[in-house]
Amino acid sequence: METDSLVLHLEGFEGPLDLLLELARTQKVDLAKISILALVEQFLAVIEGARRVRLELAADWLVMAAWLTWLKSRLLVPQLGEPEEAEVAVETLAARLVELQAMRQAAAWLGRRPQLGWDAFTRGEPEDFTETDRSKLRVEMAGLLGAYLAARRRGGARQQYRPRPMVYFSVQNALERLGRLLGSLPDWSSLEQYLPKGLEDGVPRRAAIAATLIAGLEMAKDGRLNLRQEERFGPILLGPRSMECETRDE
Amino acid sequence: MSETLTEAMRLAEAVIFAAAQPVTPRVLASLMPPDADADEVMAALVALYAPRGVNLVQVAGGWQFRTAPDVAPALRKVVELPRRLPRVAMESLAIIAYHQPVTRGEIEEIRGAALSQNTLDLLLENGLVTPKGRKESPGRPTLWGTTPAFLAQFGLKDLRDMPRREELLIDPAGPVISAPAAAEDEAAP
Amino acid sequence: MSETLTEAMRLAEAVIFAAAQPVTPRVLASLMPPDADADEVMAALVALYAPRGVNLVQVAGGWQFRTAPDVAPALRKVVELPRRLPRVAMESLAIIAYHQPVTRGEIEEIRGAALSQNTLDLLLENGLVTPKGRKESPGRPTLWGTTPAFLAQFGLKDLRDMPRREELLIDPAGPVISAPAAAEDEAAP
Repeated sequence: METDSLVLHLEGFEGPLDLLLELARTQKVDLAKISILALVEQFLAVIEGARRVRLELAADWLVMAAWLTWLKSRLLVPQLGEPEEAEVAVETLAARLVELQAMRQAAAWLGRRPQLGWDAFTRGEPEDFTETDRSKLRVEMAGLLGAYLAARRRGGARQQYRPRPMVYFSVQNALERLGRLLGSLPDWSSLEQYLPKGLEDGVPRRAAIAATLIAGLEMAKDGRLNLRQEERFGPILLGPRSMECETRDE
Repeated sequence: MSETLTEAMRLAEAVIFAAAQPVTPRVLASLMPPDADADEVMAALVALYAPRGVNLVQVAGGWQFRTAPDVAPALRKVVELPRRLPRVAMESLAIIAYHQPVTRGEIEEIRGAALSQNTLDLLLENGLVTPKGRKESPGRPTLWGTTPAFLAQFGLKDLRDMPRREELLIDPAGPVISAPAAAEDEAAP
Repeated sequence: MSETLTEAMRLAEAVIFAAAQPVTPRVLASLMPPDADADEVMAALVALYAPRGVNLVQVAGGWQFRTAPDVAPALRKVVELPRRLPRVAMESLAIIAYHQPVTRGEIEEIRGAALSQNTLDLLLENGLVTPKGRKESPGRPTLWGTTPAFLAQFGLKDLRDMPRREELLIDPAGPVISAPAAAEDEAAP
């Protein structure tokens, strides 16, 4: 029964120093004047009692017990080692107990202070008069120029690898388009009427005319349509195959 | 003023001050001494705070302290947090500045990437670009140019204050120089 | 009372009422009319609010309105209360306050027990402590110190409001502890 309560007692402490301080306080004297030897003996007695019921005592308790055992031996038989060694150890232990005691008092002093949220309350619903104005822009010339260069580099780099892939109307496109439109337009319509809508002037348009002409020639070779040109540089006309006219190209 | 009234006023002002929400008459009543007249207490408090920098007001079914309306403007602090333009917008703006008047398709071609409506809207909202007529080509696409606000934003007197393109694009290693001459001609300002 | 003083008082009380944190003298000075005497204004406000349920106090390097101590018991019934700090946390907090900047290892040595993550988390969550750089020693452990919120929590004007260590050693309940002279030098804050 006694050992059980001893264990529980030990677990109530925040480590060995806590227990030492409690033991020191029970001596009811000035911490500087307490008998360290008596303190050590009390501590070791408690640890011994605890170990009897529970061997797996936490390491820091055992380290403290070992150190105190050493200290006790030096105090009892000073000639075992340097006498100053034990004196320094006693002073260190006393100083640590004093410091812990002081911090205990500080915690208690803080605990006695009126605390926010318990003894005093601040405004529950503060008002914020800060307005954020995000309407303005932060831009600089350097940024604009940097952006321009970046855009040109990227655009230029792209052009190197894929030179206008979709711009030109290919022969393949023209074959498909002619095949689809043939018959839907009046006989002998001009080649230009078979061009797709929305072509840009210049190279794209000329490319489309060339592609459609090549496609027309290809289809005429297969006998699927006839081509006709009345005069040099005149309009090229396309007609269905049934017409008697012979293909004439320039 | 009776002692009961004074004490009831102190309690009421403290709880209204500390509460995170408007304090309902029910909560107030539960705190006050049984012999206190809640209406009298609140009327006295309202009168007490009326000339002060903080007033006691009734809102949303409860009581609350609010900063006096005439003091509030003095407390107002405006923090300017200017926005930066996203990179895409900045690039598009630079292209419009250098190549204006320019169509959306041309911007896309120069950047080598699509130009989203959002980006164009952002530039329009900030008054940096404006339509400058339509190009006489299939589809008659809108031509874009910069505005006086653009000049003001970048601290320019006029567009000629911008570094010339030739000064910028001198990087011999860069692919910009090797861009097709046709495209360069077409887009020249 | 002059009109300037009255207006300065209204402004000061409004801004202190509105703020979530103690208002520093610098902020107050920036808001007041140029011919107002800040000390006079604050003294007048302190006197004005002294008998009220809400008092004006100096805390954590600034001014703050707080409910009067005697109304707290009544308010606790209706205002949401925070969790009280457990003893371990209070002790660790006291050690940090007196020994700052201090490493976790040093806190553990003084307490003679490990400092659990829970305890440190609790102090951090409540904004009472904050890292204050690292100690230039092996492992470069984080140094801890207290925050302005710590001062506000315990109603302290600054850290010097805390008792000196010698005063702490007079324990009304326990034995009279006078530290050995050598130890005193070593552990003095």
